[in-house]
Amino acid sequence: MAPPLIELREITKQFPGVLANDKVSLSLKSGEIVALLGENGAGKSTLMNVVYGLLSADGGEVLVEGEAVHIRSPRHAIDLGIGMVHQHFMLVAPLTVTENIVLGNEPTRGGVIDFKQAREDVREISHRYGLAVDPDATVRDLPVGMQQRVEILKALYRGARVLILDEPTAVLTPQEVRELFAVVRSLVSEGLAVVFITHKLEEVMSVADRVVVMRDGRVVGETRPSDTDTAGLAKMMVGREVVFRVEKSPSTCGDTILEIEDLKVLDERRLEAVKGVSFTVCAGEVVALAGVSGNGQTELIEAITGLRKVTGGSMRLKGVDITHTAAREAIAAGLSHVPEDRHRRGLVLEFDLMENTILGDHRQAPFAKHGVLDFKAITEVTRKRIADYDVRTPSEHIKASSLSGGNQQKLVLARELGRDPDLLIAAQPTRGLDVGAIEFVHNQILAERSNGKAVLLVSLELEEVQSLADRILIIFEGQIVKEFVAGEASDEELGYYMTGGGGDKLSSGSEEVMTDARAED
Amino acid sequence: MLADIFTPDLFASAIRMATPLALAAIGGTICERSGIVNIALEGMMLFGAFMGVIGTMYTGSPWLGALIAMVSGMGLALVHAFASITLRTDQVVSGTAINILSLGLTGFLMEVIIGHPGTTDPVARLMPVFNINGPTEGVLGSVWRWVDTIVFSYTPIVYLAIIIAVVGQWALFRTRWGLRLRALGEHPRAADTVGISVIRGRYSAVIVSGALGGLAGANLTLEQVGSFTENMTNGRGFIALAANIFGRWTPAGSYLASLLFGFADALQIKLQLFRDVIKIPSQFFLMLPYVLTVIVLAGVVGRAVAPAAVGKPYEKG
Amino acid sequence: GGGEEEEPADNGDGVEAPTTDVKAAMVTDVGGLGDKSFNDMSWEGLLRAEQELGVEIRALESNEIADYEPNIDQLANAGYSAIFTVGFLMTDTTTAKAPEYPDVVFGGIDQFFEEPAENQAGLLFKENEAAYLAGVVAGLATLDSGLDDRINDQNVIGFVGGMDIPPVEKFEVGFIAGARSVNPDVEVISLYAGSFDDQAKGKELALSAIDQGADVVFAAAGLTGLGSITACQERGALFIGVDADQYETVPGSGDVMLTSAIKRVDTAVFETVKAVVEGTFVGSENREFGLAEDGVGLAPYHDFDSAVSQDIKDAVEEARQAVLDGTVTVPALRSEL
Amino acid sequence: MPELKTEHSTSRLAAVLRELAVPLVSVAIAAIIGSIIMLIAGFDPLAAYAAMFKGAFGGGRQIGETMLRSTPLMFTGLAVAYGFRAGLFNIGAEGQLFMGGLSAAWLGIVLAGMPRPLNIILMLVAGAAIGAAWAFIPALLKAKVGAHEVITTMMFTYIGRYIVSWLVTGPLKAEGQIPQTNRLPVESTLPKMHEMLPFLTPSRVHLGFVVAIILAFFIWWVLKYTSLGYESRAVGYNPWASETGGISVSATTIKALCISGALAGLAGVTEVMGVHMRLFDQFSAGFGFTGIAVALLAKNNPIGVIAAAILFGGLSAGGGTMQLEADVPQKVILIIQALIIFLVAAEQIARWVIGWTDRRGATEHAG
Ligand SMILES: Nc1ncnc2c1ncn2[C@@H]1O[C@H](COP(=O)(O)OP(=O)(O)OP(=O)(O)O)[C@@H](O)[C@H]1O
Ligand SMILES: Nc1ncnc2c1ncn2[C@@H]1O[C@H](COP(=O)(O)OP(=O)(O)OP(=O)(O)O)[C@@H](O)[C@H]1O
Ligand SMILES: [Mg+2]
Ligand SMILES: [Mg+2]
Repeated sequence: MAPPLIELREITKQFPGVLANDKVSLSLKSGEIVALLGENGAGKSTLMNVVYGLLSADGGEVLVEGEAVHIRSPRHAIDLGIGMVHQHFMLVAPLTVTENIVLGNEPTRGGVIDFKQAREDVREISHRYGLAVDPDATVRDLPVGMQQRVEILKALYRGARVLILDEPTAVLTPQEVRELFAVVRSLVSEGLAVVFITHKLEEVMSVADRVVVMRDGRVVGETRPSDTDTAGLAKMMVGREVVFRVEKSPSTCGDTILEIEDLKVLDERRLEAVKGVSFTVCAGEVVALAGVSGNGQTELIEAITGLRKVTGGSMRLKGVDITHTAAREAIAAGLSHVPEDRHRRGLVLEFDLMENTILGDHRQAPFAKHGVLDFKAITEVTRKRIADYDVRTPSEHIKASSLSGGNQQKLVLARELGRDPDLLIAAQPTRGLDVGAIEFVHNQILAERSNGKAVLLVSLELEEVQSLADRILIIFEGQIVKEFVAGEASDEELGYYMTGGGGDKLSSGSEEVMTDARAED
Repeated sequence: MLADIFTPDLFASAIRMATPLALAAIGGTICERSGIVNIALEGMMLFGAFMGVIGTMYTGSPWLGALIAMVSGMGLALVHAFASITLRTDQVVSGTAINILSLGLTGFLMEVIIGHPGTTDPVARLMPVFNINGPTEGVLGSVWRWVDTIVFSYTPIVYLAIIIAVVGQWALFRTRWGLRLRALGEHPRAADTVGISVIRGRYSAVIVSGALGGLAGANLTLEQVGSFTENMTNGRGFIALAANIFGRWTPAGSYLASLLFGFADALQIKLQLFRDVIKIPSQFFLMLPYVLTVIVLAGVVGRAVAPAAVGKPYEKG
Repeated sequence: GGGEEEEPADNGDGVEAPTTDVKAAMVTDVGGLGDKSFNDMSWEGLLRAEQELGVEIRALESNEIADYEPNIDQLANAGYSAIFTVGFLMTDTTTAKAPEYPDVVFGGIDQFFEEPAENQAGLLFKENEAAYLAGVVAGLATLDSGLDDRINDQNVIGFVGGMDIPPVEKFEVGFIAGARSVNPDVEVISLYAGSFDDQAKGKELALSAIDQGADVVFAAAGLTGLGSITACQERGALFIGVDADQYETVPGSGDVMLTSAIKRVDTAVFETVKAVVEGTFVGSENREFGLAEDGVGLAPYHDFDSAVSQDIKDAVEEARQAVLDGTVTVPALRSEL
Repeated sequence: MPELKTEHSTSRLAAVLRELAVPLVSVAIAAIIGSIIMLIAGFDPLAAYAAMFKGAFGGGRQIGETMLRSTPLMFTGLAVAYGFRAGLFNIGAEGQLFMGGLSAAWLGIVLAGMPRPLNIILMLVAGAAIGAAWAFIPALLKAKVGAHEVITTMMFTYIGRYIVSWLVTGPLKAEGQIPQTNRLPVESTLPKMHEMLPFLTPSRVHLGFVVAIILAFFIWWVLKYTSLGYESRAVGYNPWASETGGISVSATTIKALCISGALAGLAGVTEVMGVHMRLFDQFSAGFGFTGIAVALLAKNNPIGVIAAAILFGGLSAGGGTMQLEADVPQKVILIIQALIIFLVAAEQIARWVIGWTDRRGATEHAG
């Protein structure tokens, strides 16, 4: 029998204060998809970064096709046929798709890039693997799903035989996830091996050939989807039973908290991204905004939270007009916001956990009195929140940047929910969280609801939407094209409307886009 | 009055004064595109200016002098690279230290090598490249005067600067070197993950910027004036830094921004001719280039976005 | 420090110099030695005192203004009995220090003291008188195409100033007055660089003046003026130097150096040291050195000596006489022109 | 930009000692390299350093001199450091300093005859205000149209210097030939410190030194313990997250650059009120620019600024003695300054020399 494509033997990696990988062994054969599963901070990314030459292990060895190699650098990994798609994409935003894909392996003539050849190459592989992209688009302008394709194409362009995908589905819509899986299957059928890190158990069930579960830096089990179910996987990961369907009492709609009327908002390119949206959220209700990303959700939320100028319509929070107020007033008026991009918008990574905990409340009691910070109170509250939200950290003095991705998200949630808002706007609140943490967050959101708070949830996860929302608004091309009451619609129906299945709305919508474009000139 | 101001020499003067700024600014562009801030351009220019003179003094050839100026600039750049890339020192700190070092070193070496402070004796200079005898009479004569002054009157490094701007612009957006450079400054980790050596790329960019800074100094001493005076760069390196930002981190933009500044300075000199007419103190003429820059920046240019990773030391696992 | 030259003279070239226990020193202003201007000229005066009087000499450079006072203290405490402070920026400091060291004589170059102490004298120069003579030369030279083939048929001359401050203004105004006295229609272009150490700027300014038709350029701009010399050499114009006889101090400038408007700081320093050595020093005054005191003047024409017509030489002599006689008072301010 | 290390509760004394050991060793290495350069050039480094030390700390007068020279550097160092903490590079502190000096020179005359304490307070406040005002336009341009502060503050430096140059040769010129303003009446000047601390007699150090020290602690406190400082730092690190947290990025930018300008303005005020008693064109020895080095040497820590400024002040004060007694050109001081900045910033070298295996400074980053 041929040796496995890649074999890891007793890989150990120590970070200051954290043993991230503890004698981890793993092997990977041609033609198989291995799912790597584990709680936040279990050490998955660390392990894969070792394989890709980004980190060097403190112990253990890596064998590629039976031969022990010391992977010194990503270049070396690439040469060995290893490709990796990082969760935080390794794309150079101002460059084009083609430039990003060929970067490092450019077709050149005497140092001058042969752009024609490069574009040709990109088209060719994008066609071969069914990953359609526009080679001349600037990466910055692409939606995340498209960016991920570029990432995969990058690896394939370099001739990867082993493809590592670190949480590839966290930012994708169900539609995009299905497309991704189709691509992954076709890749393994060509003899590639794929490592797939995810927190979504159904995905594991549907796509993986084998599942490896990590906890606290160690491999705690290995199984096959056919031999288990999601509950079993969850138990292996977390070490206890996880309740998937959260218990939800019937909605008791109180006062209207948020009223949006005919709201119009422009995007970065000054095109209308939100085109006259109206809806309300009342106390004790969770309203979900579902849609494929890039349909105006980001702009809508930024408008409500005071981060983006409104060009038309009005917004009221608890009856008070907030159409033209800044983020600060919105926060003061009782709004909390879990932003979708935690690194950019959610956290100041260089601040420690205490400083991150007070962001937004740094002028208010108990954190500040007359503009002077009270570190006693800050420490106290931070410690309490770290404990309440199970943020895994050695101390509240460390920088937010040294938390694992999932723990960073928990920190943001701890802050925003801890504020005790009247309205919570949560965008992708469980992105990157493990099942245990998701369960916890969902319960927190529902607790807010039963406390009579209003919640506006923006999510790509239909399951999350279905289990939390009292009402579901489908947003498509900047307009709300359909409204459902909880339990009324199947995932398929939601997906249908999310992708523009609303018939005439679709065509009228696109006409409007053109009118807008003309109006811009 | 207008005919007195807009003489061919106004434009030639603008181009001459733009040259050292442009060379240093392009050096800054290349350096910052790789993700390293270079506020040491002033020091590199000053050191290049000095070593160019010393080199010419010892070799007798201003061409060799210019080469030595570039190598000296590269030497300081190597220090900057070592500090900011290898030691991951704050880049502004390292740049500031180099500026001070260069000021001290040139002053100290003046006393050690030349034997006195202040200014060196004149050395051989690089002379204008062309010397064409065109028509002098009539319409043709005056047309030729314009063409000769604006196109053919310069010394080699002035032309070289234009070539560097054009070629640099092309190379930044068309060659492998340029693509990788841009990637380094925007997202070094992305470059690293596709096997581009961040360290090597940044070292070479910093060293190239040192060579250009040295060349800018050589233009001052070996073309414009022929001798070295302590602190003779007079803040040009900082103006160049501004020109690089103004030119939005592109070689051609840096050149044009420098040209704008050079033009404002040349114009200011021309306007001084009319001190009897425009009765304002000389300081207000001297202020003009700076005021103009602020106005243009505020009114026309707007937001300048630096390469995303600029100034951040790159740490590898 | 000024290097080896500071060694006492008896270590020198065998010429037996007289000895005295007077030690004389100077504190430079922030321009420092090597400025080809008053700092260097003061040092020249001390060197002469070393050679001719056997005085031990010393120069302390000031990197910044804060150095003035400690530098003076250092020298006074080290036993220097004549201290020259160079440049008007040291006026306040010198005034403050003179009473503190009553045994030390203070000479303030370019400094005017309101109430000088007994051991304190201001040494000032009538720069405008030197510039006046230079103006006479330039005003006539620009009309005299026989002088040199670089003289054009336009009646234009140029002035390049460093910073626009009174001592420089005196040079400018004297120059203009001199030129107009012999050539009422002459156009004088005066341009300022805004600094004393930007040669490249000095060059561009001179080029601009030359472009405008100037064929004689006078620069009172410190090191900035060195660039103006280059401009003249490149573009074919004549140059008039400043402070020192720049024919001597700027090597290779002979081909354009018509003459220089000199300010005999060296003489002032030397004479003061001599007075101290001889015990004849009188303080409590501001001494002004003009043409009459031989404290300012015009340098020789050197390479142009034969080219400069007798008419010009006569005119200069006439002007000098007129100033000495008091028939002409040279203006010092733009407003007096 | 480098920033404050967060203290760990464990063994603070050891941490403080460690923090001190590294810069001290760095200074020592710089001195050694400086000696090598001097030896090569034929000077006696031991004599040079001995003289330098004597000139900087050899007695009350020398200590006073060092304090005097460190005073403007503390102000400009604080100015630059505050800007850096908010993500702004105020390269134009020199211009703000000039405007501060200008206001003092003018106001000091206007206020002649008023009680001294009142004058001092008014002049300090006014100087800070005009320094802030001079930074306000660049700040506004940064906040509103995104004009880069490196360009604008630098341009405003040149503009400010020419304005001062014009005023002292024209409208504000005192009688006589010298381009300077009238001398300030004594009630508009800062008292000398030897009036309170006789051991500093007869040095020139003035009350501005105390003001600077107090301000350094105040700025440290503002940055660490106030909402204002918190907002400045947050914006400096991550404007997007700050915005999300309800912080107005443009308002914070404007505030921070104006605070920076105010601090730089105070450098000008105290130089005029404490040292020169009047204004002239060249009253600043590039303090605004040296302030950048001071701030960076201090890693933008206001308390560190005190130490860095005193170090620079000492080097500057010792330079003259070194020149006189060891015959070494003052330029050597600049070289040693540069070496110190390098070595203090590049801590690894000192750590390596100390032989610490401690790798806390070199945390690995992944992902
Ligand atoms: N560069 C680093 N420095 C210090 N600690 C680190 C570093 N990188 C990771 N860690 C720690 O190592 C542990 C494993 O992190 P890793 O990123 O591998 O987790 P993960 O399994 O990918 O978690 P997640 O699901 O949240 O992405 C965590 O405790 C994390 O805090
Ligand atoms: N500046 C930093 N300093 C220390 N550690 C860092 C820093 N940046 C990232 N890390 C570490 O690198 C690891 C990878 O980070 P990143 O968030 O990119 O991916 P991840 O672990 O896959 O997160 P996610 O849960 O979103 O998948 C994290 O565990 C984090 O601890
Ligand atoms: Mg991870
Ligand atoms: Mg003529």
